[in-house]
Amino acid sequence: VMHMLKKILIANRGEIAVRIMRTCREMGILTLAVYSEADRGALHVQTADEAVFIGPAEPQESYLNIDRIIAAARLAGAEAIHPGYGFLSENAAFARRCEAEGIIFIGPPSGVIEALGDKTRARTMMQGGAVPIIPGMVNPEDDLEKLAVRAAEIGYPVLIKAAAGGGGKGMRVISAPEELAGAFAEASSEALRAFGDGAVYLEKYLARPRHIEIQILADRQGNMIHLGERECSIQRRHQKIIEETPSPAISPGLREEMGQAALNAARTAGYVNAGTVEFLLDEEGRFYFLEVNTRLQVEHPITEAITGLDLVREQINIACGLPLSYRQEDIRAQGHAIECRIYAEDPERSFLPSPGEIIYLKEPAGPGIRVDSGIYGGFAVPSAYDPILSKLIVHAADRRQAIDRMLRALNEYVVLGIKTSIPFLREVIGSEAFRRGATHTMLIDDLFSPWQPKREMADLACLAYAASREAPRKYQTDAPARGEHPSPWETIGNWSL
Amino acid sequence: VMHMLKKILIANRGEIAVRIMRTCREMGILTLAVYSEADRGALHVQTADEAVFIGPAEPQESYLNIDRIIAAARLAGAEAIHPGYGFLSENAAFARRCEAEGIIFIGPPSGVIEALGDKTRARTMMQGGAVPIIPGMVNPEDDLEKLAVRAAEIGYPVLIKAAAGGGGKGMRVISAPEELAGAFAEASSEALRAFGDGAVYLEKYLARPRHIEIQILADRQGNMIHLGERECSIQRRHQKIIEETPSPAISPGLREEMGQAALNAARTAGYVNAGTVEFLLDEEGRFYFLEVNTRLQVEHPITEAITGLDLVREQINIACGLPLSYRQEDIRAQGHAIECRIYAEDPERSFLPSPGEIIYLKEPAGPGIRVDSGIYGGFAVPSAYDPILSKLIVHAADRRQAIDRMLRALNEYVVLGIKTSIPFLREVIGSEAFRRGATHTMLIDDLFSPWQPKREMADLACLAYAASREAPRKYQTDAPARGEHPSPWETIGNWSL
Amino acid sequence: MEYRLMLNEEERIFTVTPRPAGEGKIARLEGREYCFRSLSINANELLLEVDGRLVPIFIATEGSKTHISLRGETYLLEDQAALRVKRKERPHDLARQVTPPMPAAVIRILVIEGARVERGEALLVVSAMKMESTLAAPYPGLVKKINTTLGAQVKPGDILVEIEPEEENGD
Amino acid sequence: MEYRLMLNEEERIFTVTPRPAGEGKIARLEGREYCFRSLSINANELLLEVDGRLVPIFIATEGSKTHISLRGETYLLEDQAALRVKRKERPHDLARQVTPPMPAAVIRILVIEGARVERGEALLVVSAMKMESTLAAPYPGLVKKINTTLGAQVKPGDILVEIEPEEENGD
Repeated sequence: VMHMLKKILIANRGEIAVRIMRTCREMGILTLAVYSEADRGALHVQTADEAVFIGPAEPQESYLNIDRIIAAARLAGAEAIHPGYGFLSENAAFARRCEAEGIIFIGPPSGVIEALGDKTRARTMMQGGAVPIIPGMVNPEDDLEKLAVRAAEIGYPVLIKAAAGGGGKGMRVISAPEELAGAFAEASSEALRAFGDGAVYLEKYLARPRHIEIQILADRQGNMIHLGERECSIQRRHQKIIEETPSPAISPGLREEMGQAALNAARTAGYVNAGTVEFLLDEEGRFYFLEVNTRLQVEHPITEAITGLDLVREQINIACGLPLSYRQEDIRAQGHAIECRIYAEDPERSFLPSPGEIIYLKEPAGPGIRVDSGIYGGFAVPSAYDPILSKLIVHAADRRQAIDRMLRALNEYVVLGIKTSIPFLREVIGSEAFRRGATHTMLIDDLFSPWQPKREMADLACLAYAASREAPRKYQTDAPARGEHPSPWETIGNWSL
Repeated sequence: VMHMLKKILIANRGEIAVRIMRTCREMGILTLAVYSEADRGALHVQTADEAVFIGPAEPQESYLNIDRIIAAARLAGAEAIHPGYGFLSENAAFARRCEAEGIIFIGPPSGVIEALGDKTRARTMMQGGAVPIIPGMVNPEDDLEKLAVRAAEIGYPVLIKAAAGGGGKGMRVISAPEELAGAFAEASSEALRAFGDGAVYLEKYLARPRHIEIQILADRQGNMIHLGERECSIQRRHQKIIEETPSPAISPGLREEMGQAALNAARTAGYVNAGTVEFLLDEEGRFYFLEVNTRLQVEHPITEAITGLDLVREQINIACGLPLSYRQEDIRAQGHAIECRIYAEDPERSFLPSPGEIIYLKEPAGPGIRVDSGIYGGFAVPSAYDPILSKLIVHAADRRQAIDRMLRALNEYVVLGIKTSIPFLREVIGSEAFRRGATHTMLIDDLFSPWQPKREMADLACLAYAASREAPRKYQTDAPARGEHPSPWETIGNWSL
Repeated sequence: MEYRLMLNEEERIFTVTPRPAGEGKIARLEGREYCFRSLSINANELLLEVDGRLVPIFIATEGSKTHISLRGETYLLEDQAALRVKRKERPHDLARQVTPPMPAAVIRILVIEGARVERGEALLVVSAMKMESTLAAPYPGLVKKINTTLGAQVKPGDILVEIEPEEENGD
Repeated sequence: MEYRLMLNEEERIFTVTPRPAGEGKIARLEGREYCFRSLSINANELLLEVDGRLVPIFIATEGSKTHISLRGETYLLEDQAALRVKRKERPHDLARQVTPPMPAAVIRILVIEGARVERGEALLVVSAMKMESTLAAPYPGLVKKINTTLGAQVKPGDILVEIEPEEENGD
């Protein structure tokens, strides 16, 4: 399989830019990074073959600035652009601009992004396509009174959502009529800031659903396959923090059914490239179409772990016009994979962002561990962007082993200098509810809000402090070859033979 | 699946001790490290729950000292011992001692180790067990004249091998009668030093065979499965440096045939626990039994990658008397895996050992990469032990992608301060012969002896030196949140927008 | 040697003395006794052995604060001596001040100097990592001074709005 | 600024000058010209940009030697000035001396002081990382002094056996 790309611009930053560059390097394709003022020292710049500075820290002036990114591609001669996730990845105007400039956009055609990007339009489209839809509005609405009427029809609780949105931005649960006005104002304002579009709509709010999504791949020749599900129920502030595959709630029969529904959705939209069809699954095993994410998902590595595929490689091949090299029957899942998102945030203070300098970093390793990281020791995490630092992915023979492996890996993970989600993730992963697989989108609100770490090792922390003050602060082992016999341990009789 | 072990002593050091401890931690089992004078600062000590000092650097006084290791287990209350590879792992006396002391030895019964440890006795045993044997002697011989007669019968070239051996120690190729005396003296002396037993024997030397081995698992209930092959043809100084699975030379039919032969061998020996049956495969597709390695192999991670199993977990479960939880038909291989062994050695000077302090270390990461490491930045690699520092394992959808991934990972791997095999591995992995899969045990001797790195980036190295002298030597990015706007790059007009 | 530490807002007082026989040290901590020794790996790593059990310690110092991470938990420690000095130096009680909860950018300013504000009234909005926070008036009063501008990078401790207190009416 | 380096035994002379217009630097190296700039990441990492292409550089200094690793290749550089001083200081030509090729332990001593040895005659055996090396006499002569003992840790540069040269007979 040969492709013709020589250089790809990665219109993103952080862990996902680094991850995309790694596959590019494996494919022999040069990588072009773009970076803002806040990212001069960022890892994605150090990972690229070339880098172009594109402006100030504010996303609008750099990673969201279409003109500058197109100019960077022109300047350095990149033939294609990979948008990663977030930023311009689901921006139809950007995809259209690439098409107009003759630059390959690694993602679906702009028309597909546009049609699926408007969540209400997408749901209207799916109603005709053998895809089960959640009860709710098909068009956005900005008249408060009309919203109140529709909310009453759907029946409280209802969810107000941004039409252009995703990732929990511009989303609020409304339990009773009197909450509607405030939630509308907040959601609309947040949506406007996040997506440049304040349009919102309502839908039925399922109290404790599971979030299940199906990964699909579609080539330009019309071939389409799905790669099974990911369960992404564990969320804080409506944002995923733990994902796993297979879902403990999905039987082979239901997987087949949801996979077919996802393929129906993709076919209805004329989908090309990698995409994700999101569903809610209720406690009775009924599932409802939510939306299609027209890009690489944050959590794609767990699908890579169990299928053995490289989704970025597949995306690039599809964008180059190559047909899929797998049929549905070639896809076989092996074992169980879990991802934890490592965010710069303080789980003790309602996940408040925690930017700043990473003083010391130690990442886990060994059997079944993958770390997709965008940071390094000494890096100053900017406050201008998403708090995601890295993703920790484990793969093991079954779910129980995967959980034990994740706990082991989280215990090995050390980030000093900023607060992270690591201690919180440890407790959620180790909880009885998660072990049982009794996961749903309200699990954290139900069981971990508010949250305080157990801090059962406070005595040890005190001893550690004392030891650090009393022990010499230098590295003490030395090459025995140099003939010295260092005694870094104060040898105590009964601890040695 | 519950087991009763609370604490395991790991009678080893370096990467394999760390790797075993990781699985123990995942299983909720405490780990007890033992360490010598040279290993006070070693990673395996930092990874364990407890550590006991057992003596001077010399292996005979520490890692090979049965009394001290048994005493350590008694002192700390370890109920089982995992021997890793090398050191006491194939020492029947040690296994027997464990049995006598009521300590679980995580490996086969001492009688099996003893029977298979004597390579000539093992081959004699296999002759009756539907396992094809390479032409050669069945008993060791120390009379030079008798050896000369036997060599002539087998036909030159012949191989002289240590009866107690493994890992290339005490092994020499003899092309003509006049080389016999010298090779005998050397091989016997080396075998005596390495295994405490100087006995040697002769066998037919196949010029360019592939080294193929089959991983097996056998429980105490008599269930036995194989996990497919590993090809370990790429060797330097008769020691493996690159392994892969599946082998490019093995068809499904041949895999089945060799798998059955391996199970026959294991059954003949009454094998229990994880083991590896080694074969040579000639250019005509005929295979010959070499020996059984009665322990975890260095290269076991590539089998873990494609089968999804954790072999150390399986070993522990079997040692606890649990039956296998997989049948042969449950074992399905996915994708392709390659391992490179990272040795402390100088590939430009015939792989001369290169112990010393690691000044700076950066390990590869990301999709499909596993690093099993026994080192860290600042660690002084002792000269008393095996030069293995770590193992780099990649897993990808097919062999081509695995090769590209390995090259990417080797390029990311930085070890400063000591010489390593990394630059050499890059060239072997990237060579046309390896890409073609035309691998055999003489490939390095044929194509890479002697070897000099290409050093095509000498100009860049000069610029790097100049830059390091002229750039300030401190970290320069700073948290933008602190309101500073650092300019670490000297901005040049045409490199930024 | 006596240690007086604040460990995540909780005071800890303990003593460390040499072991009477043999090497190592004894710590006495709220009635419990620990025997420990340690090995320094590098400036940020320490291997601690407590009553025979090994614990890898990761440690970083930032001014008077020490971050310690062990077995996946993190602790913030502050020496009492250093703390007392710092407390004296602190000019305001931050809980009563308009200051951001995290390093952030100012994205909206909702009041002008001279305005009268009620307790809880929104003064400005800051944003970090795509999360917005509204800063409200901690007490009723007159807005004396706004110390920031739109788009400015601000951090905890920066007093963004100064308010002259007034009598709270009712409630 | 002129640089004179030994790069893996090969001399390299080049100049680095500031860029006439704009920032960055120009290096002239054996008729080729490179435009470059760099970013320091930490004491051992450097991001080099050469003619618009980025190259992560890993660098470590050991006395007068600098180890550089880039894109999987490693280089050893030595500044000529430092080298000249060092050469003057070096008391012996090591190629003519009995010294181990790597840090190792002495496992066998095969001669005694006062013995006469031929060129190539085995003097002692050292072992490192399970690999044995035999050290042989570099020229014929009388064994004047043995500077090591069985089991000793030795390293390149240590003169283990001193030999008083004699006339080589024949060959």
